[in-house]
Amino acid sequence: MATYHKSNMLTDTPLSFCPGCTHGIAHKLIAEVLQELGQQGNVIGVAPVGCSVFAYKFFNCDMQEAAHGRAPAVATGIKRVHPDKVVFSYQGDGDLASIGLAEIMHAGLRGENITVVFINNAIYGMTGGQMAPTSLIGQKTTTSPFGRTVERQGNPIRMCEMLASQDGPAYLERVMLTDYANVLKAKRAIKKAFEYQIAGKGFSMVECLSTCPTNWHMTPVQACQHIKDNMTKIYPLGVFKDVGGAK
Amino acid sequence: MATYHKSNMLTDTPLSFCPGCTHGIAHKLIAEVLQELGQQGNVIGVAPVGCSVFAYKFFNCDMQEAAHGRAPAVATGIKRVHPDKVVFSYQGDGDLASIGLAEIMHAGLRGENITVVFINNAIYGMTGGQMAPTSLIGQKTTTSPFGRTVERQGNPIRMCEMLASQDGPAYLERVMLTDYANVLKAKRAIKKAFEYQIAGKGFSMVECLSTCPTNWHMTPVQACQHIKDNMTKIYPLGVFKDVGGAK
Amino acid sequence: MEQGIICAGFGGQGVLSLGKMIVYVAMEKGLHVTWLPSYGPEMRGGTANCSVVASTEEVASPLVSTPDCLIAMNRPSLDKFINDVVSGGMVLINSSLIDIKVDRKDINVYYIPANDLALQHANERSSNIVMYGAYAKLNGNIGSMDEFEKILIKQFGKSADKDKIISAFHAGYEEIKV
Amino acid sequence: MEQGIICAGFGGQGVLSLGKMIVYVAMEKGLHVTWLPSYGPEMRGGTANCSVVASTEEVASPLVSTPDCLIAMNRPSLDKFINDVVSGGMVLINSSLIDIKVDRKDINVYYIPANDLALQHANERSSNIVMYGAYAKLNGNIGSMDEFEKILIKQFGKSADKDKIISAFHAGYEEIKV
Amino acid sequence: MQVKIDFERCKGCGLCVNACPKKVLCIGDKSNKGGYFVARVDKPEQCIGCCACAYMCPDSCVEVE
Amino acid sequence: MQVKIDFERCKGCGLCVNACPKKVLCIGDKSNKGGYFVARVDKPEQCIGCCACAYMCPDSCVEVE
Amino acid sequence: MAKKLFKGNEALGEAAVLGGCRFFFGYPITPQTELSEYLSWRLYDVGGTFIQSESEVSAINMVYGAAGAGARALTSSSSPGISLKQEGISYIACAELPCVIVNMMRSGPGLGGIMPSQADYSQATKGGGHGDYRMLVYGPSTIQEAVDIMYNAFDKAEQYRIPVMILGDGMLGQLMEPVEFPPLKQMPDPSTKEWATTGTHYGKDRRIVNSLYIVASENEAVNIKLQAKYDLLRKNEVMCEEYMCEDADIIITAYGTVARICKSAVKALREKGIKTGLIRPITLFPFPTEVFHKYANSDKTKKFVTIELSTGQYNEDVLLSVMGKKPVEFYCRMGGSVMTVEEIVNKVKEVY
Amino acid sequence: MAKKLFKGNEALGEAAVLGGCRFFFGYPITPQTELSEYLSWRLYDVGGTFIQSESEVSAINMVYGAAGAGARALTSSSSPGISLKQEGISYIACAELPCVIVNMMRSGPGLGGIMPSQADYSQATKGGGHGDYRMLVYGPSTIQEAVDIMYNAFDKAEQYRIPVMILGDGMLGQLMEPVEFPPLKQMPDPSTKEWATTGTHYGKDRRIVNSLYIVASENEAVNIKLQAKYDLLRKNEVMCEEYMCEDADIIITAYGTVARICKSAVKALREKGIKTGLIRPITLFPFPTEVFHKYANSDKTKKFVTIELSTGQYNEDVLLSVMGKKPVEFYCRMGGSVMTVEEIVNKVKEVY
Ligand SMILES: Cc1ncc(C[n+]2csc(CCOP(=O)(O)OP(=O)(O)O)c2C)c(N)n1
Ligand SMILES: Cc1ncc(C[n+]2csc(CCOP(=O)(O)OP(=O)(O)O)c2C)c(N)n1
Ligand code: SF4
Ligand code: SF4
Ligand code: SF4
Ligand code: SF4
Ligand code: SF4
Ligand code: SF4
Ligand SMILES: [Mg+2]
Ligand SMILES: [Mg+2]
Repeated sequence: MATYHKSNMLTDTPLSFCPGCTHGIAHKLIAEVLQELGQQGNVIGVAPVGCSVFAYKFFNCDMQEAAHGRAPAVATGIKRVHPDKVVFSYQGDGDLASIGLAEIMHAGLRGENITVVFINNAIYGMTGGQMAPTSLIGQKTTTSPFGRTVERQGNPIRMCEMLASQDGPAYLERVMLTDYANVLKAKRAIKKAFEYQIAGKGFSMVECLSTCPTNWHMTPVQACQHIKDNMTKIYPLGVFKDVGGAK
Repeated sequence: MATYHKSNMLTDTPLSFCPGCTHGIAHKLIAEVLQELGQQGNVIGVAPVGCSVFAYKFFNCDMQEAAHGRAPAVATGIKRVHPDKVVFSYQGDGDLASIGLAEIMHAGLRGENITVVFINNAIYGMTGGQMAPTSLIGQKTTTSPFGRTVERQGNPIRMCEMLASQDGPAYLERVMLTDYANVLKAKRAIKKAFEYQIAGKGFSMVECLSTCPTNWHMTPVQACQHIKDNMTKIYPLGVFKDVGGAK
Repeated sequence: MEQGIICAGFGGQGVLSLGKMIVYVAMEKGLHVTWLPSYGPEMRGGTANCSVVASTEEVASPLVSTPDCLIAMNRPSLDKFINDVVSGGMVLINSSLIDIKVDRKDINVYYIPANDLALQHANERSSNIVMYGAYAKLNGNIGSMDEFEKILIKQFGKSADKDKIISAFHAGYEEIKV
Repeated sequence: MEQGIICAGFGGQGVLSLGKMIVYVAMEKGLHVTWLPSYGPEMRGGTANCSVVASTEEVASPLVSTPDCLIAMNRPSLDKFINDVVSGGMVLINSSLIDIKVDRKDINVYYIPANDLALQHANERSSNIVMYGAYAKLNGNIGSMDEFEKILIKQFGKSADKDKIISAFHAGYEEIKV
Repeated sequence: MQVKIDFERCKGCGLCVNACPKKVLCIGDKSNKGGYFVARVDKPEQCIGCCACAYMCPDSCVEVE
Repeated sequence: MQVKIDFERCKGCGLCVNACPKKVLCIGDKSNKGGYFVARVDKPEQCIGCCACAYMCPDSCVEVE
Repeated sequence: MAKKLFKGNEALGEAAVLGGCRFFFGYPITPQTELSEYLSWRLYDVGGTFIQSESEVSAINMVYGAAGAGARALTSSSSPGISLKQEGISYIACAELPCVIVNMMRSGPGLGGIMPSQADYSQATKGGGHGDYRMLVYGPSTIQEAVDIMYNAFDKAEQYRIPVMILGDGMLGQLMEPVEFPPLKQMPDPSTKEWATTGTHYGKDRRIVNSLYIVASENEAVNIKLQAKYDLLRKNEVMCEEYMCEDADIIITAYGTVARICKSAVKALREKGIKTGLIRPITLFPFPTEVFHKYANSDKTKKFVTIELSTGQYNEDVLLSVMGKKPVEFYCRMGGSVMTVEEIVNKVKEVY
Repeated sequence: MAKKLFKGNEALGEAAVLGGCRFFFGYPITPQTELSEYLSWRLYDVGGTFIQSESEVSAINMVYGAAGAGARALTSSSSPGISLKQEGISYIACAELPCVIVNMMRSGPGLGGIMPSQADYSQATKGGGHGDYRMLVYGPSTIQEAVDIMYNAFDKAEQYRIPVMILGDGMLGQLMEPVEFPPLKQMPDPSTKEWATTGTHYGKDRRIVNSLYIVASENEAVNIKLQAKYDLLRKNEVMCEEYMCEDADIIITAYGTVARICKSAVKALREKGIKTGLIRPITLFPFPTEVFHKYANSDKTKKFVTIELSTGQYNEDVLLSVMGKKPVEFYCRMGGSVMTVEEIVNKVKEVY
């Protein structure tokens, strides 16, 4: 029998996410991992523009708010100044895979020694449900009102695969925040990512398939099921890169 | 026995490239292919910012000069207005793989029905020899004066591989402009790329390993040899994606 | 005549459409109207509100900073706006969720148990319709009961719950004794 | 005293370093100096030039639009700048590559077969050194022959061709008969 | 074993309810200041202390002890 | 077979010279207005008309007929 | 035609379509997103193209491409997104391409907030991008006016081959008002534009869309040409509302939604016996300098009062127009806070 | 110390290092590339960091990160690249981060040319990015002055927590002049900055670098704070050279390299008996308004003549300072063309 307490790497400020949004789960996993790794007072985080724009209110460490898509550049600037601190960015799919694609890819190519937690919810949550580069084919959003088609809106982007096509990243894994077992897996992945950073192995990213009950127009429980049933078909879970013992 | 005449898809304006720069070969291959495909009066080209910034002076068709890195976006705008015209962009490695990375990747993901000729010369030629994202490890440039290292300047970027990791592109090939046989291969690749566009198959790109004798500080002949000996190790030639008969 | 209205409540209580329906009534009447919602992430889970202006003249400012009429669907909304209501103005309070009384003496306050009446006549989501009815009763200068009802039917004519919704409207209307 | 100089020629003829060496001489002399190159893609394969100003006072404008002295290493450069030279100014012409004569009567023109002398005394690339020698002879107010030679030695002291280069310098110096 | 839910923090999303293998939790009929119907410990005695509920709660309002 | 080189367009890069399997071409000692020493057809009789030179010339100054 | 209740953003989208726009390239941002959401289906109705681009930078360059190809192309964003477009706008201005750009300003600087602001005034009118260029900039104050301006914006853009900017704020974008729409125009055939890259040209008459002029004299010639165009705009395109100015002792000046609040203030002040008027520029570039001259030189006018949602950006143009002839008082709110009618009334009473 | 002959771009790089800069993030562009090339090895000498970023957008955001983390970070570019940085600059200004940005202006608009220009003046001084923010903007005219300014720029930036821009042009960047360098300063330890994210904080005293203020009143408070800072700059940081103005009938005004040409013109005009002076602002924001007031109010001064490499961007500030008290004549060149001494002399004679 286990016990569970809110992590001390989260502040007491109530999260600003909608009910049942798994952004919240991602937040607490990061907090728990940092706590377990004993990194209190050793972390700088970077918040993106997106529903997690207020991340700086929630993580109990030094934080910088980045311009939309530029979190990897901001994190790079920070990490170069404080190479011995743990630096992470937290980014949505619009932020990371659309406007900020060049920044994340080049941070990966540089092997920048940071950890990125990438929340793929296949939608622009913050701005009210527009299509994301990761939106599924067929998905109706406010800017793909007839459902996304390859012809009209192009193909969903696969970030783990894209980063894995290059040298630079040390660790890439895709997980989902849908149920207890998978949340535990996600936590292990996030922990490994941070451990790699602490060991100086370079760029690590964990892509979390995450829900947006509000803009998917589903209940939180349905939304989790939707990830399992549909999202994982396009975004298979697994480790895409792991340099293992190598630096 | 063959005959050879300057293509009528090139203007008479002398090219602005340095002596022996294979940008010139890429230019004429495109011109020859368009001529052979009978596309005179049916083409709109997009010139980048880079040594080929004056491409609009050389190609004998309608041309638009794009902002640095944005040629794929400009070409997208054009193609959507004139879907029945052949639209191509011509871009250097700084232009396409550094500042314009998001634009090329998203054009590829959209399966934008355009052809991109990508000149990878592992250097910023135009601005006088700075490091490019494609510069080789060990390569000395004016901004990697001690030679590029993975630690300091990160890893060379592989664009064909990156695009091939995603759905969208129809045809991706890497060639080199170093000798007669390879130039003929390059021509075939460029031809195929344009043929795919004309057939409506979507995004095609030919990456040309190209010389920069001036900033590599080599003779043109040495520069060609350098590609064969060194560049192809990091940038292997070949077809990275070919949807073939499929649309 | 110019009336500035603020409708405010939780996101999900339908305050934006409540405001919009009032606008439609005023528009039909030939009045000049504007409708301005609060917008952006503020809406997420939190409170929502809109400013409505109905006027016999062209509406200059659509921003209602000192409302003639406040419709408060929950406690935070009441707290936020109550002091801005003009002297002599009216306040409609959803007393199902707001258990305090307003102590300003210079305004007319009406307590409507909107959630209770909604549940009774239609469903939880119709509390805004109850308030709409109450507002209709108090604002004959914006439109008659029929005119308010007409707009309601336009909005919900095709809904399976049409009749229930109209009944909720009337419940609100009747709740006000003038 | 203020002298504005333009050195111009093909990229590769060393006109920029020629200008720079003159600047060093003037600097040693305690004069105020500026050196401004043409820059950018214009240089690619095309022509290059630089503006040099040497002055007893602080240099106001470093841009030489009307040179007191023009050193033209090839034909396009001569054509480009010859009309801007001030009346009474001097022009040094590389007659190895420029086969025409200047027909302005208000300026002093000197023809130096710089490429030929360079080949004779050192190598093709030293034509700028020959011109440097010629300039030295004509501009005692900027520095003495020794002072010019000192700068040359500073630049090429470690070169294997040091002696040849100095010899090219003297050839240019001697070529001017004043 | 005790499961506690932070009444004011809870948003009534139901993820904890769904996660609990023992159906210990349910959504109650009381709403908090945010207007949310808060999750409630319905059958505390069934709890096996697996923490599934706590892990799944996006708002960190479940404590298990 | 005739190989012609455009004197003013040529930049003397030597790629044609290098490409020719028959050593037909060489860099001459005459420079053009651009200051380049221009390639020259040295042994026209050896030419087999393979067009390697023409294909390799970046400045399209070689014509083969 | 009957008036319809329309949200500002959506009304602008509809007016663009009616005005012949068939291409939209944009990236979501509050408080203008409804414009693109609207066009995401509306453009399909009329056979147009809607692309949600990967970024604002990409969007403006798609506009560059489409406009250069002869189409009527629109993009829309809000402050931070517009900042990202500055390079592209400078390119479009220099290449003399017609297009329309909407900026629904939000409060800044930085990420700021999403409430109304006018703090991108200098950026819009004086060139936030590099180089000496201008846009034709409109600052509508009602949705009907925004619709009318948008409806004609492409005509103006093509007439002058210039980017047109419509400068609004969240209030204008989010507001609903009854509005009357004009009839549908078709997009002119690109091939009727003698400068557009339609892909049909070969050889001598091929067309080049460009902003590179490496020779200074050529680049200067282009700039001289642009300046001549801007002078033409100053001559022909000024739009300005003068409201109760003739007999006014005090003239308030403001633009956009703020001017609406000022109008209420003018009424309130006149009720209190203070003769107040309002100068409301509708074009922000070209600026209605002449109108200010007229009143600055009139004996009647005692004072001007500038009201804006920025710290004097608009007031600079007022000062440059009044040129010291009369005192100019100033009142502003910042960061998304909007002044009330009472504040303006008080300010005027204070300086009266 | 002996003077060394240095290229402007490289001298700026050296001065940055001497002034304590240890981080550079930038992207190549003519005519400033030598600055980054120089720093690519020079920063390693002093244990610093040089990153050639993937773009200008990325560069300015790396600066944001590094500056927020307490370091002295520099970026450098030229006009089109600076346009791309506008969003980032606005963020930096709002988050009150100290940093230095160099803009070696080239001619525009669009891709334009690479020759000298001053057409980014409004962008630099009035906010090319969104929102009401300012930078401390210097316009040095000699390499020595540029070096001295750069050497102290980080101190100023940190004192006011503000981005500092050094505005030059290709002429300044490419020019070589003898220059004297001050001694090496070390970068202050980030941990001495009570606002920097050094990663050592946890819980209550953790630090947040931010520009998001979703509540209008909070966003307004930030703006009020920023404006107070700008007023302080206006009070304390104005720098201006007055050259032979006391007895001048005509006062030329110009900044940067153009002012050097004007100085030659002043000398030439005085030789011709025309009493001319020069006002040369060294800070462009804050603008030396008082200096202009002084001469505008003096009976001696008859006229001002503004000379610039843009179409009146700088002149707007001159006009706003002279405020109609004396005539202001104007002469400019554009697109990379630079006026000669003779042109200025002729202009002054013409209006004399
Ligand atoms: C430059 C810029 N462009 C656009 C926006 C508006 N914007 C805010 S968040 C967002 C997208 C958010 O989507 P995502 O990154 O997927 O995060 P989510 O909200 O889904 O978690 C956008 C487009 C902005 N703030 N800045
Ligand atoms: C926004 C912007 N940034 C930078 C530049 C400067 N610039 C011009 S070309 C170039 C790089 C050219 O390199 P590449 O794309 O590899 O082309 P190449 O010259 O090697 O053919 C750069 C950085 C610019 N013109 N615009
Ligand atoms: S909008 Fe979607 S992603 Fe954003 S907080 Fe709500 S549910 Fe989560
Ligand atoms: S600089 Fe290099 S890439 Fe550019 S033209 Fe010269 S050789 Fe070719
Ligand atoms: S700890 Fe496990 S058994 Fe107990 S309530 Fe939570 S999920 Fe149910
Ligand atoms: S998961 Fe958390 S927020 Fe959701 S209902 Fe359960 S306790 Fe409440
Ligand atoms: S055609 Fe062939 S053989 Fe003849 S010159 Fe050219 S390369 Fe040599
Ligand atoms: S390849 Fe062409 S340019 Fe080069 S030397 Fe031969 S002919 Fe001349
Ligand atoms: Mg998302
Ligand atoms: Mg390159």
